[in-house]
Amino acid sequence: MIATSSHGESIMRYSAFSVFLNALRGNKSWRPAWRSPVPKNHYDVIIVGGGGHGLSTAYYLAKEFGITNVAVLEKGYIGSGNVGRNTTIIRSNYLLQGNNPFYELSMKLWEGLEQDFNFNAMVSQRGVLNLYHSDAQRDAYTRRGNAMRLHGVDADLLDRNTVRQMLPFLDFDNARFPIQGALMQKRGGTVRHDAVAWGYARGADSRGVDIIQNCEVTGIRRENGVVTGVETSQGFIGCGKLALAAAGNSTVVADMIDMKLPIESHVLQAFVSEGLKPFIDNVVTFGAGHFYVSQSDKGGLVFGGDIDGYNSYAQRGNLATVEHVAEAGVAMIPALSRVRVLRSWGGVMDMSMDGSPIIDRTHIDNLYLNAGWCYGGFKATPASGFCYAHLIARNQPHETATAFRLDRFARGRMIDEKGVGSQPNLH
Amino acid sequence: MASLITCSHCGPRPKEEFTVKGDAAIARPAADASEDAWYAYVYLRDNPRGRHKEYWHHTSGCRRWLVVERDTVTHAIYAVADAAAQGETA
Amino acid sequence: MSSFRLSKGGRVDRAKPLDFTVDGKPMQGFSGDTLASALLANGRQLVGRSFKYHRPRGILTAGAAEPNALVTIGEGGRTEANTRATLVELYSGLKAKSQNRWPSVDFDLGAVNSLLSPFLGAGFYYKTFMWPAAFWEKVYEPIIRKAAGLGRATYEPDPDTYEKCWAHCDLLVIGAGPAGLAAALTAGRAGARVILANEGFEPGGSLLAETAAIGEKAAADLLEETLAELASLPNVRIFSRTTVFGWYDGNVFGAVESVQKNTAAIDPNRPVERLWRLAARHAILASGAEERPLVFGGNDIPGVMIAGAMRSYLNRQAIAPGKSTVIFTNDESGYRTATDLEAAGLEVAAIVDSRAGTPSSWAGRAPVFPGAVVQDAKGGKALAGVTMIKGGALQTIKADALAMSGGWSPIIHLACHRGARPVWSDANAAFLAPETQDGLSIAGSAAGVGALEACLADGAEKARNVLRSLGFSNASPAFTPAVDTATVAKPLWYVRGAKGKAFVDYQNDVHLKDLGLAVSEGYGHVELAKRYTTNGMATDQGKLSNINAIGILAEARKVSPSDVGTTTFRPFYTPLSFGALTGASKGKHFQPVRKSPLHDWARKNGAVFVETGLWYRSSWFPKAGETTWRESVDREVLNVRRNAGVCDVSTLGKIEIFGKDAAEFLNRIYCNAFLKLPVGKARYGLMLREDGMIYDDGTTSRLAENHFFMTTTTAYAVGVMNHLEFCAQALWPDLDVQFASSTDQWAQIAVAGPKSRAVLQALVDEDISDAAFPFLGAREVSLFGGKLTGRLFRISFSGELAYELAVPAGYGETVADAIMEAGSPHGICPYGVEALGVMRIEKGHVTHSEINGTVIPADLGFAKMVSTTKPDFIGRAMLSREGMLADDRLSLVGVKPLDPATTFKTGSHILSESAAPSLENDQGYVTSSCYSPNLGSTIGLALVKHGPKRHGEHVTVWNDLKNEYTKAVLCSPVFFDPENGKLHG
Amino acid sequence: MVDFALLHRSALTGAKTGAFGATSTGSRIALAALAEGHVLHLLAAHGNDDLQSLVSQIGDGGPYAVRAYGPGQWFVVGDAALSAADFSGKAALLANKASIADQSHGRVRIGISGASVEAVLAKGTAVDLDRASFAIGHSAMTLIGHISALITRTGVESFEVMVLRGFAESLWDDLIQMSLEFGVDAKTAD
Repeated sequence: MIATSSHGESIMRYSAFSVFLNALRGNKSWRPAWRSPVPKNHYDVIIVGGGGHGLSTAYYLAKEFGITNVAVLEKGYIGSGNVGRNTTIIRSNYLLQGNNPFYELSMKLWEGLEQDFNFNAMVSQRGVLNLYHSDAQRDAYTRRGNAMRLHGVDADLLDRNTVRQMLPFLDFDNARFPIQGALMQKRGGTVRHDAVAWGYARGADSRGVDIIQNCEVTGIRRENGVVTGVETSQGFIGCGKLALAAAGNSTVVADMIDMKLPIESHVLQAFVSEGLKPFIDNVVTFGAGHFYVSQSDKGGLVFGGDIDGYNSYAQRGNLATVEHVAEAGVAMIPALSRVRVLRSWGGVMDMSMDGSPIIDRTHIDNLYLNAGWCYGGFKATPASGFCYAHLIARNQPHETATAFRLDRFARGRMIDEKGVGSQPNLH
Repeated sequence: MASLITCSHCGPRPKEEFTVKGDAAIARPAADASEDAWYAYVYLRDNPRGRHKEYWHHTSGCRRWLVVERDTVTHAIYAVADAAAQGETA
Repeated sequence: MSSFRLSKGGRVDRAKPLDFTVDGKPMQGFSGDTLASALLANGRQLVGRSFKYHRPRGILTAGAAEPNALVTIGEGGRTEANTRATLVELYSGLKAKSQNRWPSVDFDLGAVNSLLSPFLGAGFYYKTFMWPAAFWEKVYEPIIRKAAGLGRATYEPDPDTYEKCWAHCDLLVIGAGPAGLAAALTAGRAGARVILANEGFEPGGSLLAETAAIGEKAAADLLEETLAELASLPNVRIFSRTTVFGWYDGNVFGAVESVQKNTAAIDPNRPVERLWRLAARHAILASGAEERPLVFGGNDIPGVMIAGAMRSYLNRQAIAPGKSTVIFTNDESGYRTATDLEAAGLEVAAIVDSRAGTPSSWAGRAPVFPGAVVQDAKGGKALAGVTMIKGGALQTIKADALAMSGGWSPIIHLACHRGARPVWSDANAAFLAPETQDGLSIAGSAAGVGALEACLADGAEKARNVLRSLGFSNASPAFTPAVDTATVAKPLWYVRGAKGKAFVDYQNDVHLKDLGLAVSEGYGHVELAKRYTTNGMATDQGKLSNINAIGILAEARKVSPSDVGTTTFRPFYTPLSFGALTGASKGKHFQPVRKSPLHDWARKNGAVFVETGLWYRSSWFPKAGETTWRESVDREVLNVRRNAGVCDVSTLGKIEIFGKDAAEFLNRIYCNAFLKLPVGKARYGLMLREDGMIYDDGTTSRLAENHFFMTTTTAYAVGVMNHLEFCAQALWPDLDVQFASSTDQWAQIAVAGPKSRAVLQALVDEDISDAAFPFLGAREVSLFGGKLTGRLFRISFSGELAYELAVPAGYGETVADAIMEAGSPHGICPYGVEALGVMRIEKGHVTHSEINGTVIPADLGFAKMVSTTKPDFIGRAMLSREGMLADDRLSLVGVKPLDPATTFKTGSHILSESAAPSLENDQGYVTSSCYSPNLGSTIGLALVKHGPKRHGEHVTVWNDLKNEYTKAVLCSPVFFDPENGKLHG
Repeated sequence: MVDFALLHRSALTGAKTGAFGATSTGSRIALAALAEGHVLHLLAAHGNDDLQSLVSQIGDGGPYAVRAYGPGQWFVVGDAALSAADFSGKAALLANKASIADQSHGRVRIGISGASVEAVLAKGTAVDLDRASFAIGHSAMTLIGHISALITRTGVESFEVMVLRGFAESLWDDLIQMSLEFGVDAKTAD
């Protein structure tokens, strides 16, 4: 159960046996899940942002491409952004060719994740159901479900009776917008979000990556048109390649090199109820309002709705949106009325102009950009890291991420799942 | 933010009465402007952390488009002006 | 009643007994009891089981922070899980059930987990349950989920109602304890509009629970006088049973009022809860302070209680905590509890004070042990005694109750909802919030003030300052200044050497060692420790546990609490029901209903309605004998094409456009030309977004030189109006153009079919022959010999000779009836949106099924409509990008099955005839489809790569979801009357 | 020529009527469908925002005939239906300065009154209806719940609510629901 990592320190492999042995020893021999290293002077790759995407990028750089002289710089604690502040949903039910294979790659990585990084992130494929309430929504889901199946992704179009058998507690009898059926992806589900950050951090650390917390990037140094390193709250750190993965703060970092992005930062609220005995098995989204819900292993109903709609860097939302979400929740499940909501929080979303992400090189040769995840970044965490690592290591996009280009707007090649155009708050 | 926006015409009103559109600091280019200028107008955003101007429409009130200047971190509102008046001074 | 209820004292009304049940067992309490106090009065200490180890748990607090005493209240659709017994106002007929136990709270098999506790430390699940891979979801997770959770929610719908309100005030005072009352009185006397919100059912806060006198006056008397004066002030509103749960931007506070949670006899005319949005010019937070538990072994055994809570139960509800009580304190509060216990004739076995030196003020009987700590409490389902350590020596003290006080933490939750971070104060040994933020001040013990008199003075003083800033220059404090005589306890974060589990977060079973483990595994950051151990994630959101956890983390990390910092305070202050947040917007009232002026006309003609946005539209009009919707729709289509039909199109967006620059404005809004549209003519227009995609379409008519009438699609009516206003106000404010939405002013009726002219001519006074009123004519007409004026448009969605007649909405039904009557000899029938849809597909007319936000005009065959001569219009610039010109764009084409006996559905994808199904081979998709009774076949419109160039190509229409793979041919999207002969007929 | 009796159908014809809610006698709410006379939407031409005195001449002289809507926009309402001649006369008065959109059929007025009327409306609107800031004759376009409406104070304890015709019945139902705790008498026609 003691393995030796690439940097010579021993790390403890987690298993039922290790838990048992440690328990017998009074749980005194557990070691930190990752180190707290002093930053080196120079790294081959510096990743700005210790969230899910930054950490998974570092993990796959080390694991898949053997690039281990890597630092992940995080201004707070790791996972303090959206990977620790979301509704934990994973799915690959995307419509467009630019998105669909990428999210399916992500789903496949989720499916093998725990054994891969030896950390139980509680990947739970509970099934994701998107309810529809009109012929037009049914038709849109038919198109989407078939697009999924064209790529071998599981999808089922359920009729009203089937949905009613599965989820009898939805409002079938008194609804303003009656439920007609649902698009279901059985392989969709939930993951314990914090554990994703920790698992990737531990996996990256054990392969030699330096995870440096409380290290805020304050400037980007350039010489002769290339990036040479970053100024940070812990001093200057040099790098061969600089990879941005700053999510809601992407603009703030890009401003350091005067790069304007097709991104706005918006706040999205999410919520958790008091703990309940098993109430709802699947992830269910409402089609006649903004509401989606699942139940965590701890018993809380985790749910959310639409973004608040205005630019914000504050991790908090407004009451009107909270009410809007609750109204949709009760419209979908009348019995929720007596359930109490424990907590609301807000995450800062890097909303792109077509609702799809950017994983691309930039106008500076050794500067890479990963941004524009809107409110869909969590489910993308494995594939985002995998494809970003591929791009950084090979200098060309991974085959599933070729469409996520920064210049696609200028070229008229948007990937607009919702078809609402260049108004980020509508995506 | 924006539990209440003080409409220049109607006084303080709740967010529910408004539709928010986006960046009001960008000016629509002249018809013959370069494709780059148009691309920048349609797709690029300053997305400031701090002071920001944004279009809000008092949809369920006077139906005027307002330019709300506010802080994207503190959500403090500095100024609200009618978009047409804004256009005249810009 | 039991020996736990004292025979005298307290604020309960012994003349008003209340019957209730717990787990079916009948019990009795008094008016003035909470469920918690009534349980205690009935000798019921054990009230629940903990989350992980199923340890027996008793009532710990007397307030909102209660982590243990969670019960399920009510039955059926009124079942409420996880209700804090400490906040439930007792009522007759209340039914409570204990939770998270099986088979019973007294004998709970889940308690076996306690034995396994060494293996169930913080984060154990992250390290195991991974093998074999499939077992997590199939075996482990279901077991964990079943074991987790607290109460069980009902699936039954809630029978009760809720509502939401707004209220406005100059000053909102949050909390009706000493500081809050003083602030409200000060503001009330100054004439300000005041709202005083109080969480409990009785205002007073600590004045209710304390026996100390204020000056010459007993606390209770002072309270009574103050409340009487407040009640006499018309500018002061007291909201009882109202919890302020969130502070939002714009100085709006969210609050929830419990209206009928204190009765089993619900009045259906009133809500059970009411959500308040309180818009305050300023607020004073007077939420008090939370007394800290002490972390020692067995500190969760039923019988262990917070000292102040014990005092509250004693003084408010005359509850004896037990026969013999040990006080464990590092604060005066323990002594106050001891004083009150002894005054009530109860025994205090010992006062264990972790501080060195006996406070000189203690004059009671109980022995004091300074410099001592309780290391472990002993007992199972009830406390038996404690082990005290003094000077290294162990001593056992028998007791059935223990009061603990670890000092006080100001309740600053709300003050930190808008970004302010709490700051550690060594002087207060607590985290404080900034005393004044924009719109909010903090007063009383929430601001770190200790003594009662000082809290009164502080509330009055702070209110005076606020009022002056609000312009009430005559405001003067209602209470005189007082020196804060309270001392501040040096924190005792935990007791070393405890044998038993020392709980930090009771509900989640996080104990001292879990936090140590988190630190040693690298999760020492306060946020990581929270997430790793779940400390602070319980229903009390860390109200009791966070401060001790921070202290413990600080010691483990060898830093100060200030360096550890707090986790983030977020709404809600206490849990809030979905019902309250929803208000009346539920069931059929989830969204308002919008009805066409022809709704009742359609209903009387037998329409089947469909929800279309907020509207109800008529889908089809079944006739006797028709058994399927298709039968009705086919008949309607054939009849319109053969004779005539009437369709309600009132839901289309309608906008009156005025102004000298109206034409110029429209010319910039539409991609096609409008500047020279003649008066009396209608024109089809395509409106683009600035990114070049089609936004909406519709016809716009010029009724006068400076007056246009625009129609939009039903779905985009609201958006288009906003868009026009944006362009006029923000982009081109110099143009003289105004808009009035007139959607609701007009009943708009489509009359279509070869006989439509004959039908309409019977109503319309003017000549509407083809010569007098050709295709795209638009003008005001006189009806019924001058009785009515309407607007007539010769436009057609069906491809038939057709008109749309708009008449003032109140006359819509009359006119529709008249058309039916005039059309009766011609075989007219009403038709719905389904038949309309069939006919438009037959003609290849697009709707938002095709205009889906990703198509440009050229994609739909409208390339020639896009003006190349206009200098500017919305969307022009972005149309020249490479991707807009690319020849692999999806473009409009018709599709029909090779074998008319086969069919396909909308949403199916198009594959080349022999291509393997894959995304790479995907050629496009069917956007609309229907059965065409005129063609005797399914037909469809599709967006396909190189669509227009592929007419005649055989394809597979692929719908794997339904195992439907239809051989089909691509064709012109115009299936019917391609020469438009009928249209111009 | 079809000769047809021109029947005007009130928007609230099918709305529920009667006494609802609490059986109180003191502070009941009265809900009434008001006459569907005329509602004129006035829109000032560019640069003609200050038309207040002219606008008042468009009204029928009733005390609350003119209701401010937004900058350069007013509603002029009255109980009597206008003839085509009335209408063109008014339009001529405003020629080149403002346009009139006839909304007589597009907007519906509901009267609501009673001692608790402010408490009822506060369940819908965020506008501060306190008499000091919302005096008699004052109007505000706002949301009542999910429905936009123009609220006008017509008395110490009475308001008029003007709403789009299509939403009228929905708002009517909402107002009854909001009034239940006080008791409400809802009347659509005499």
